[in-house]
Amino acid sequence: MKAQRNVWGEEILSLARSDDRVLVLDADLATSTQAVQVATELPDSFVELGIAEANMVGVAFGLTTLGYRPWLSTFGVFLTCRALDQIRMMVSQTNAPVRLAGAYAGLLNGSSGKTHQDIQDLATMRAMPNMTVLVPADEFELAAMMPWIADHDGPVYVRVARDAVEPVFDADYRFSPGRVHVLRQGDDVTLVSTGVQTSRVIEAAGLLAEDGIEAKVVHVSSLKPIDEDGLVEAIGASPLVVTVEEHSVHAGLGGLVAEILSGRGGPRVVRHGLEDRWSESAPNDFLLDKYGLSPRRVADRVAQALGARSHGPRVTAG
Amino acid sequence: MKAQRNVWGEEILSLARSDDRVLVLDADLATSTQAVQVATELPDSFVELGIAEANMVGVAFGLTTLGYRPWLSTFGVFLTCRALDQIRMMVSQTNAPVRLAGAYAGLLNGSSGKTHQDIQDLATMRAMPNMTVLVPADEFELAAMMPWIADHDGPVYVRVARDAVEPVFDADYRFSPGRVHVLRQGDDVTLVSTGVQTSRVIEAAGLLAEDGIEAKVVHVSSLKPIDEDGLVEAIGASPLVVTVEEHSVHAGLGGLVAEILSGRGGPRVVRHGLEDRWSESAPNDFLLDKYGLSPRRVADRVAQALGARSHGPRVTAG
Amino acid sequence: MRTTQQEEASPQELHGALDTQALEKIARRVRWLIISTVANSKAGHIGGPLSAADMLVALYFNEMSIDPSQPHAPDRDRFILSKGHCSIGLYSVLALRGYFPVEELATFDHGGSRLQGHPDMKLTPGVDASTGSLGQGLSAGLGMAIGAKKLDRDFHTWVMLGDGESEEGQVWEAVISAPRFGVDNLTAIFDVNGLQQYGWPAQERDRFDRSEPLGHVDLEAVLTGFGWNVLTVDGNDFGQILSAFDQVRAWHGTSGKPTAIVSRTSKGQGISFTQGVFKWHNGVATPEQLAQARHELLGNDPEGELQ
Amino acid sequence: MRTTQQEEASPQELHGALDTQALEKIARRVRWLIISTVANSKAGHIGGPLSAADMLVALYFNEMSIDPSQPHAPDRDRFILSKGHCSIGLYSVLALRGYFPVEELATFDHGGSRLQGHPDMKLTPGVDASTGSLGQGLSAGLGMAIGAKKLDRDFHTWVMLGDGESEEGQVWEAVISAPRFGVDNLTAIFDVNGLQQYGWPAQERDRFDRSEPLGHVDLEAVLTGFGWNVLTVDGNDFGQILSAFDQVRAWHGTSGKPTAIVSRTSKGQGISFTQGVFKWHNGVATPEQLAQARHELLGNDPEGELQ
Ligand SMILES: Cc1ncc(C[n+]2csc(CCOP(=O)(O)OP(=O)(O)O)c2C)c(N)n1
Ligand SMILES: Cc1ncc(C[n+]2csc(CCOP(=O)(O)OP(=O)(O)O)c2C)c(N)n1
Ligand SMILES: [Mg+2]
Ligand SMILES: [Mg+2]
Repeated sequence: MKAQRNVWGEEILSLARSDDRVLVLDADLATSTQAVQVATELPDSFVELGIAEANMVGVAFGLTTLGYRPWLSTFGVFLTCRALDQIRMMVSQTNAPVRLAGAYAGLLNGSSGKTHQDIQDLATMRAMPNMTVLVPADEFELAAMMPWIADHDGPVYVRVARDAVEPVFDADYRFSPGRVHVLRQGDDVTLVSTGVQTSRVIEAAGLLAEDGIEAKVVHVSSLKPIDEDGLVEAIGASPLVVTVEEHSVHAGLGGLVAEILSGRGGPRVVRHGLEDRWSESAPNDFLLDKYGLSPRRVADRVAQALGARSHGPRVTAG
Repeated sequence: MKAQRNVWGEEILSLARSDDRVLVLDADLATSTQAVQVATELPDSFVELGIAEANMVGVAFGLTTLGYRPWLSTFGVFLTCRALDQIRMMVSQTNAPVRLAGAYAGLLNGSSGKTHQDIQDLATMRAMPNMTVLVPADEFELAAMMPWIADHDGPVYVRVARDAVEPVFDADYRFSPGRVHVLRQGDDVTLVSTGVQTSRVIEAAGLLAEDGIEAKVVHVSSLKPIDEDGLVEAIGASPLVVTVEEHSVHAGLGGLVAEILSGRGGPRVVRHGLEDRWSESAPNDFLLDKYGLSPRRVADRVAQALGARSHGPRVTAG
Repeated sequence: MRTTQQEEASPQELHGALDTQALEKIARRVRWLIISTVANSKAGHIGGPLSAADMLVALYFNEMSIDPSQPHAPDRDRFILSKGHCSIGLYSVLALRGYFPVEELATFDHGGSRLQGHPDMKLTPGVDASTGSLGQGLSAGLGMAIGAKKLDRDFHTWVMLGDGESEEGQVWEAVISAPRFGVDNLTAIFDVNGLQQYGWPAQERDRFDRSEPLGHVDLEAVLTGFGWNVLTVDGNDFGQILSAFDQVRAWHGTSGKPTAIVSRTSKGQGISFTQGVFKWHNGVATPEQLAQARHELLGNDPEGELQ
Repeated sequence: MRTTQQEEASPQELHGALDTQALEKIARRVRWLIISTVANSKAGHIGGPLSAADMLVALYFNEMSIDPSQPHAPDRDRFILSKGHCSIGLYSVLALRGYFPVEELATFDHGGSRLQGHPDMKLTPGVDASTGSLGQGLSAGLGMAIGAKKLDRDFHTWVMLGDGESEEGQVWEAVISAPRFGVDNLTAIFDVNGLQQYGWPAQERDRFDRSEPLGHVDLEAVLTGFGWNVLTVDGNDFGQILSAFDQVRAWHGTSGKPTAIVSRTSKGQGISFTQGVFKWHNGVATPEQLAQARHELLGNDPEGELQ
């Protein structure tokens, strides 16, 4: 069981060794993102740029005009929020092969709290033309994605989680863009999840099984592109879909699934994720439990949705 | 028929005259946004901050701590993209009463082209906790929203269109947050639209009627909060819903409607908006036509959706 | 401007309440609270809080007009920790100053705590602005200073930034625009401690040494060129700090310019094994290291038994 | 680095190809193309393109190693118009220089045109970077300069910024970091034309006059303080421009520092009714104004009949 950031550090080092188009650009977080492995082992492939994320994106674009394919090392939130305009104009609009490695995105960031949590990145990046959006489940899926990203001609946003989770895949995993993965069968409900949350969702499915509820688990790690038919097929005749994500309930994975299903008829969708609020700094378990992403809380939410299928009148708060 | 930006200029001047908490903060675009009216008539209520949108958001936050309720004057894209991190931490996370007046958002910006178009703002702002997201249809709705915004205790993002459209409402219009408006009845299809696009959608409904298709038109100007039940009720038993917006097809109004309906069962939803690509600089009519938002193109899309209800296999491009 | 919704209260005037010896003693306790609290919470920043500790103590114990029992008093001086990752330094000072019990530091970073990883003005008494994403605090302070001028309110706004943080462009947006507003009620303290989290390798040392974030910049010349008053001090020397504050007070309301204090410090200052070591940007001390820090900072000072 | 996918071609060396009189003549034609094209398209910027026209002409006709028939030649010098709203100035120069037909200017801003409102490197031959959202071009240029150093490629990268644009923090992020990389192959030209789009009111004039964006800043001192070579020129004087270029060329590959040219110009330069008038940031000339501009710029020059 290995943390994605460590895998990212190792893989980026090995990519840089074999491909001289690879550069790692750092915004003073190499020791957190693990880009430090490149900095110490292969200093010529490492470019420190200091705490200036906007400038880093522009520099990355400039480097692509000479054939380089730079990977950016910083926290996801300082890419997708701090440098969004730069990503938009210099990377997305020019379709430049810049790799945005969004570290520590989502809820879990080692007690840094809400200022460091990116719970909007999937919304923002999904709406960005030309952008590929990848959210790997575990160390193996991330490792398999990286050579694909390295070769991809356009920009890519990929989430890299801080902490380790129980793996979902193994060393034989092969990445195929757009592909949707059915990880568990079950007729009562389909849980659609992304990123390291999928590991916790599988655990939740186990909890549900103890109560006699059989949940299918669908993992979507390639939010863009996505095999829409594959998703519809994976969900099949499931009477209920619950999406689960370390992201706002608005406009993220849940939004994506709702958008796809709403074009097809199909089952009722319940979206589960961070309710529309900011969080706090605390240990991971506390956060997962309080904010509803622990296996237990996910299981409870699904049980509740299966029990109470009609909502009363509701105006969501602004 | 008056452009929203002119109405915004007049209304903000009158608000500033009567409420000394009102300040207008400008990032060197007062002559475009029409904040210039406050600058010349009421200079003490006007604060120029130059071409530095990130700083402007921080200054606005600082002013709220002294009881001010600042309105920001710049193009939407330079708020929701350039200053997203600042909005996130200083405005959204603190729930500060900053008013983000996103001028020229959407497709139409007087030939400035894609660098000035904000086609992601609804995705980004919807996923922002505490944020109210308003997209008025015309001069009357904007004018009616402004006193409400001025009194609202939290942050508000409001789109202000550059050019005039045929009004949808009149001087008697009263704004009520969350409310969904049924502007036209019709049993064959429901068109859900937002902002100044609604005016063009009503025209499109007229075109459809000529072909014997009766479209209901539902206008959603308060994306957050939104009366979810009201939306479901407004759509009623309509066999098809087509959402139409000057925004990416991903994660905007279409995403919102899909999210709400997917929690309720209900009709198939087709989302119409900017396909996942960047646009160009050109006159409005050219843009509306080429990018599918003219009444004619909207009408054609609806007719096509009604004719061909099942899609073949499709992988959306990344 | 209506200010009716705000409570009316007068903060305490403090200038010169304590001498440098008394301040040094408090600063040692603050340093102990920093390293011990982070050890207790098993995560947190060390080097930046330690370099800034003396400045924070001087501000809160000897300079700012504040009243810990009235953290929202309208005419209090404001302080913004723009380098928000150094929160534990601020929290330790606020606790000792009486804003909340010192015991509460034990909840730092814990779920449900008022003491978040990064300062949250909505939760912590005494925190005037939420920070954590670097580079944003000076803009907020500028807004407060402009507002005070508009409303004819006499308080002073202080903002502390890191030298690494000053690589952020937004800092310079605020620096460029501030002189437009004649905000001689605004002071930016640049805590130039010579290190950031990782940064650039040092030119002529081994690869584990790092170069100064602004080492190639003549910070005083730049700030002067942008139209600011500039003072330079050894920011770990209370004598120099207090003289600078005297000058700031003299310029308040008179100079027509914002003031920058270039505060040259050492990262990790005050504890032998953290000082100047870039890896102590953050970290958790071992029990042995804690014991050593305690000895170096408190010796046999019984009042050190604060936690 | 693999560069096989790039075509191999040598750009032309130009230094000193034309004298100042020839350049002035071209510049007058460029100014005419600017105001007439914008009038034709009924929207566009005027003041900024006019202030920058001489510098652009000097670069493209006398300084840069380029070949219009090979706009992607790997060793060409690069130019980035960071103040992208001045696109029509660049397009006019590129057209006269032979990158595309002058007639194509008539499509400026029209639907489907290769000449977008703001420069689009994917559409327009000769445009090296897409710009339009201000403050981003110097970062892109820094990336190109760093890349050239890494690959041992000898071209020079030029970036032009506005004085209003220089209020953007990202400009200063690039300024602060550039000296770290010894990029003496990078030159930033600050077109200090004294006006932005709206900006601050002038202190002692009527309310329709505006103050200079960087009027309170000692730009030379600031850039020097950040570690740059700094040159100041009258940017509407070809003699001074060419001398500055000589110095830049001498420093290329030798000085170890990036160079800034503080180019002091007038906004709207060269046409009597636009010069120094902030409202001519953008605008469409009336037929009478067009006739007057034409007379002032071209007199009876038949070669002026370019459009
Ligand atoms: C916008 C942003 N980018 C990156 C970070 C991550 N980060 C936290 S502290 C730090 C280094 C700060 O260095 P400096 O400002 O010198 O602080 P000090 O030395 O006082 O700790 C970094 C990069 C952040 N909090 N915000
Ligand atoms: C980030 C951003 N903010 C605002 C604008 C809108 N805008 C276009 S030009 C301009 C003024 C530019 O002034 P300056 O840089 O001095 O250019 P010049 O005087 O050469 O025209 C502004 C505010 C923009 N294009 N980008
Ligand atoms: Mg530091
Ligand atoms: Mg200018």
